[in-house]
Amino acid sequence: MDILVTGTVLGGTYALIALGLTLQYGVARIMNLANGENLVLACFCAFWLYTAASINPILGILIIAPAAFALNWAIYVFAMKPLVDRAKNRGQLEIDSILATFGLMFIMQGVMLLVFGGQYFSYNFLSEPVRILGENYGLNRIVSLGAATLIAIALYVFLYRTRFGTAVRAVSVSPQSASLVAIDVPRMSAFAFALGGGLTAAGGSLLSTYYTFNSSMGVIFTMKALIIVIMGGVGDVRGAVLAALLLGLAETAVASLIDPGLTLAATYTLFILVLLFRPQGIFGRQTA
Amino acid sequence: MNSAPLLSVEKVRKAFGGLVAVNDVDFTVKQSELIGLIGPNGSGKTTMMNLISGALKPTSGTVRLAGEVISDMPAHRIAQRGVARTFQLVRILPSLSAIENVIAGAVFGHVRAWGDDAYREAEVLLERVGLGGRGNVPTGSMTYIDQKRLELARALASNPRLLLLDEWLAGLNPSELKIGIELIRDLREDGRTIIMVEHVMDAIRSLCDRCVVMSSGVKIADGSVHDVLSQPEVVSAYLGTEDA
Amino acid sequence: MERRTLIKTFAASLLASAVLAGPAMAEGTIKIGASAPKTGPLAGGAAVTYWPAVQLWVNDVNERGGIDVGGEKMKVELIEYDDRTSNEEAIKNIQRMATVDKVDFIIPPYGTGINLATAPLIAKYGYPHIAVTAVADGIEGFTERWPNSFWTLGTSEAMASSLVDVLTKMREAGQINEKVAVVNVADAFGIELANTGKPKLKEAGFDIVYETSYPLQQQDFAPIISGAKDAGPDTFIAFSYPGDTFGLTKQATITDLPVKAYYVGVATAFPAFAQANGAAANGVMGVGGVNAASEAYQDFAKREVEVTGVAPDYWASPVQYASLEVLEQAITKAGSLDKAAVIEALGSETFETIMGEWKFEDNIIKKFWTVGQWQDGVFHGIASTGVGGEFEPIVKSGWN
Amino acid sequence: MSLMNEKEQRIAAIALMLFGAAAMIPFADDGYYLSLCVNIVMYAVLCTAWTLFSGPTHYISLATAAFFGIGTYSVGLGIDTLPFPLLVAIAAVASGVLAGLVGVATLRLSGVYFVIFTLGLAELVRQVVTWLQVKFLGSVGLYVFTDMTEKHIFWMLLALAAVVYITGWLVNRSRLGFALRIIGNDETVARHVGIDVARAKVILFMISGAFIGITGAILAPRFAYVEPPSAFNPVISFQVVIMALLGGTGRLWAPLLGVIPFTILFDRISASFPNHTSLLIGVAFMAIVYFLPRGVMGLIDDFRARHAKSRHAAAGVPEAAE
Repeated sequence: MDILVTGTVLGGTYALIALGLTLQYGVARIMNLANGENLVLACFCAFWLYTAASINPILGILIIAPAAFALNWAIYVFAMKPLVDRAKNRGQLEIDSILATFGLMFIMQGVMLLVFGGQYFSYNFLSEPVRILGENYGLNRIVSLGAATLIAIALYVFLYRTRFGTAVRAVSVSPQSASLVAIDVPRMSAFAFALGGGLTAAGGSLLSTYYTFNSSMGVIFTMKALIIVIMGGVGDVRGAVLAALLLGLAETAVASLIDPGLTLAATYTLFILVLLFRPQGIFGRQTA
Repeated sequence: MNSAPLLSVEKVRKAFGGLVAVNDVDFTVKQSELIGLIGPNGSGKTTMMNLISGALKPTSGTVRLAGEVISDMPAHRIAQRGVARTFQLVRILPSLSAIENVIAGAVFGHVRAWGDDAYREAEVLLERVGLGGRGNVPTGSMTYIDQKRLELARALASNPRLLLLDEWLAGLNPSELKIGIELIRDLREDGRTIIMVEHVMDAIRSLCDRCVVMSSGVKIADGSVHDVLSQPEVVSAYLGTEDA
Repeated sequence: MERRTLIKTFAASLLASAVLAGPAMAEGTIKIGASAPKTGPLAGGAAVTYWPAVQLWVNDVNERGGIDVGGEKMKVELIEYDDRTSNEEAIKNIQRMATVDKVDFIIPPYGTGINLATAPLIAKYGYPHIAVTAVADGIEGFTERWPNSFWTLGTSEAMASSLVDVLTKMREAGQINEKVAVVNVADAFGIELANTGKPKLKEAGFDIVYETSYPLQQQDFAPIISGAKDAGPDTFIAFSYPGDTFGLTKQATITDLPVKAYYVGVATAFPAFAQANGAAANGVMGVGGVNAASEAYQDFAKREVEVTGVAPDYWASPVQYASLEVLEQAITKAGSLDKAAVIEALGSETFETIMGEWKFEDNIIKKFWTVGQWQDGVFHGIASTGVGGEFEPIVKSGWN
Repeated sequence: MSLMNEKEQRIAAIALMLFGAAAMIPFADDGYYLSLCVNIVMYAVLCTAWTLFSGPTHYISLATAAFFGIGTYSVGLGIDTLPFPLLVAIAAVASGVLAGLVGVATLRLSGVYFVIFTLGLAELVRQVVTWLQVKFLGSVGLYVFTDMTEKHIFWMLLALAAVVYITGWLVNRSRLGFALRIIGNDETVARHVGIDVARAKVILFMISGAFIGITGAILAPRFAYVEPPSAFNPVISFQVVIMALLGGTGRLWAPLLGVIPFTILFDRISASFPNHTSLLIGVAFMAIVYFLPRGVMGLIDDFRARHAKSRHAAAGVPEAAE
């Protein structure tokens, strides 16, 4: 029972990290290696808002997410669009975007180093315990889990219940066909990339309430996010959430029942198994 | 002629999810026979070709080549057993020269050659399909029929026991078509065993010994070209809901 | 920071580095090279412990007019490189400092692995190698292999056994019982401490009721803390690295881990630890420590914040600074920039540092801090190998 | 077909001269420039070995760190008991076998799935190695103390580079190499002309993995101290991909065109701007991606094509005859 709750809470964290990337990669077709830096940047902003302006990090999302949306829109239009336009095929774009976002990752890291330095940062927000089923959990984690759930539901409703969202999904399935039914694919891609960035930033501000972070930490998050996105099926919000939960549960179970030394090994084993047996993702459909 | 069939297709079925593309089809092809596999669009002809060449695995049923079960083999093994094919949409290897495209067929297939032997053989084949002396031309600048010729030369390079031509004549203009038909007739006269999927009825009439007709995944007729084309099921399949 | 100012700062610092990189050198300066991570996994630690101490020292020395070399005051010119937490890069940097920049002295890198990887080169070029942020067993073997190397921060063996001594005293005073939980990070530091600590605990009559190791970059500590909690110990020991030190403590706070002694590893002595944990930090023990009440340390801490804007930690920062003071005094005592003479002086002389009096015995500082504890917002040293000025340990009472 | 045609003989002679010249470097400088050259040769070997597999198959492997680390560990674990050359051989076999297993397991994956899989694999291997070490050796650090210095390592790497190039050349003129060119063009056709696509890829991946493992083994003495974070450093995987792609993957020697300028460029950046390394490397990187879309090799090819075109035009030769 304990494992279930702990695993879910951890899974919630992972979902926060991965939701943004699944949109960026699934719809805009950019495997954004700088995603983790985006997250850490949001952590710093939340930290700064909280300590300098005493703005509650949950409310801070209302500032940080739109700012990240704008920033990522700009990144897409100025940095990614030229690559999309010149790529002859999907493979070419994949390689180009890996290279370009790798560069972007360094740039963002460099800027954060200049502005914030390399030290660890952390602050106290809602770090009191709450009791669930006889065990204590950090209130900040539970609140983040709640916020993550809300964000995921909102995203789901948007993607699956609105016209605009359906158009976004259409681009994710097939950009060529989408453009045939009068969907403005470039704009939609830019929108998805920006939205992904905004989501990641929202995740970052929530994460900052209970994580200790520094300028060089983005890569760790990017790797986790990539794993979750691939496991869940590229561009699939439900899949990403499910994969995140699965990973959280698996890690907790292995750590509690087998050996904490094998948690990361468990992550990668699970990931590799999913890749081998359901390469299209948990919810993905086999293409003929 | 009464020897065992070279190819026998036995109760072969292929389902994509709920859609049954090939539904328990049986037929055989004898040594040195040229048969036509015809039917309206979407009737499962190309799927059938893919099942024989190993590009797809049948859901059930077996395919035998000279008695040996090949339907559980991967495509490259089937190719090594002596099945060669062309593709519905021509597939040239763009970064290889024309002659290398032909050599590609000779190196790994049924009859293997390498080095100078393969090169000489490939030159002969290019000559044969009418591309003599153009071995070093970049394939990108070739015309459509030349690409088709090249693909045929590649298929022939392994000296296959069974040759699968998937709409090889499609998209050719009338004069090219005449050349194409002549080329296939030549092959037949060499004693090659060939299955051709074709929409060009003139070609079927003038080339094929026998015809297998498919409609909606089911074999509806099998026999000499003349007999088959006058059967009412065939006529309605063609003239009914779908038009060829 | 406003965008414009950011760009300005950036441009200015580019210009500055370009100028620094230029060949024009003032007469009578001592060139000192430093290579350590500014990026990569170890950058977070180096940004607290290494770089600020180095900058402060250079600033202090130059403010004093320079280092006294045989009567002449020579200013220090610092040449910095980022090793990106990579061995290849670090080796290349050392080579560049030695053969291209031809620096007079080298401030050795940050981290055990990179210190060892660069030790052969530093020895080859005859520089004194005063290692600070390298804690490993077998230091005696290193000083034999590299007689130019000096080790200042102590050994993992001493850190672990000293901790056991502190706990034994607490048990004898009736403050804790004999049940302990021991966990460690699966990295060189954590494993070495656990390997020495566990047998010592048993020897001292403790009963290890829960033990495990976990990998670097572990992100969730709930299973470990609840596992420990279920075993019901009075004492929780984690030989941990920065990320896990924070993670474990946050989890312990939330779970309200009912222990009377709580110990975590690297980064407990970071100011960020108190920031992150607030009142919960009180009573937390950790590796390291310093004579935080001493005027020398407080003065150092104040100046470091003033000069670099970064608060020092309560363990390796002052040692890093002290190692540079030692270098400075050794140069003065040798009366020249001759490396061999400086090494000679380092090995034989006694030095005055912010850490007190330092004398190398067989190239090793044998008096060092081993355990510290957060008491009322300050991380006081509570155990050492004879430095003096230790505070009495307090019992951890709750997490609020 | 003769052993080598005239052009190949010419190339071989030039290559021999270059290798000879390179082997003299340690006599010219034993300090920083030698270390820089060690890094260059190291990345040249890694990138070329990587390109052996990834060039023709277009699979982007991020498993370099896994093979490299296994090589390093083979030496770290055995240096006290076995002779160094034997350890290098063990490294080659161990990483080759790992590559084989990965290859067999990942045949169904393509594109980005393979990329992420290999990344995950490197991390998995690192975690498992760490865990095993902790569990059974009781430490994670291994000391590799030898008498080898930078120049010995440089010579060994240089020799390895020669072996890699010769292997690459032999592969290219073999059936395997031809099969790979076909696979790179069109896998479906490859299968239908009788190529065991899976086997060809696995063999090549094993060759590539073994070379990377050997590189790790040779470099182990350089670092004296071996631990998982440095041996299985994922940065190596990324750097190899990037340098190789920047050079170009179409030809055996193309990665070298990425390795040399970029090792030097990155070195210049970190030497002159130690506080802005990340930022400037990032900027340099993006600039390269935008302005050199097909790598240095692409640039050279474009130049050649233009040159050839003008020559043909002048001589009135139709372009098709090129």
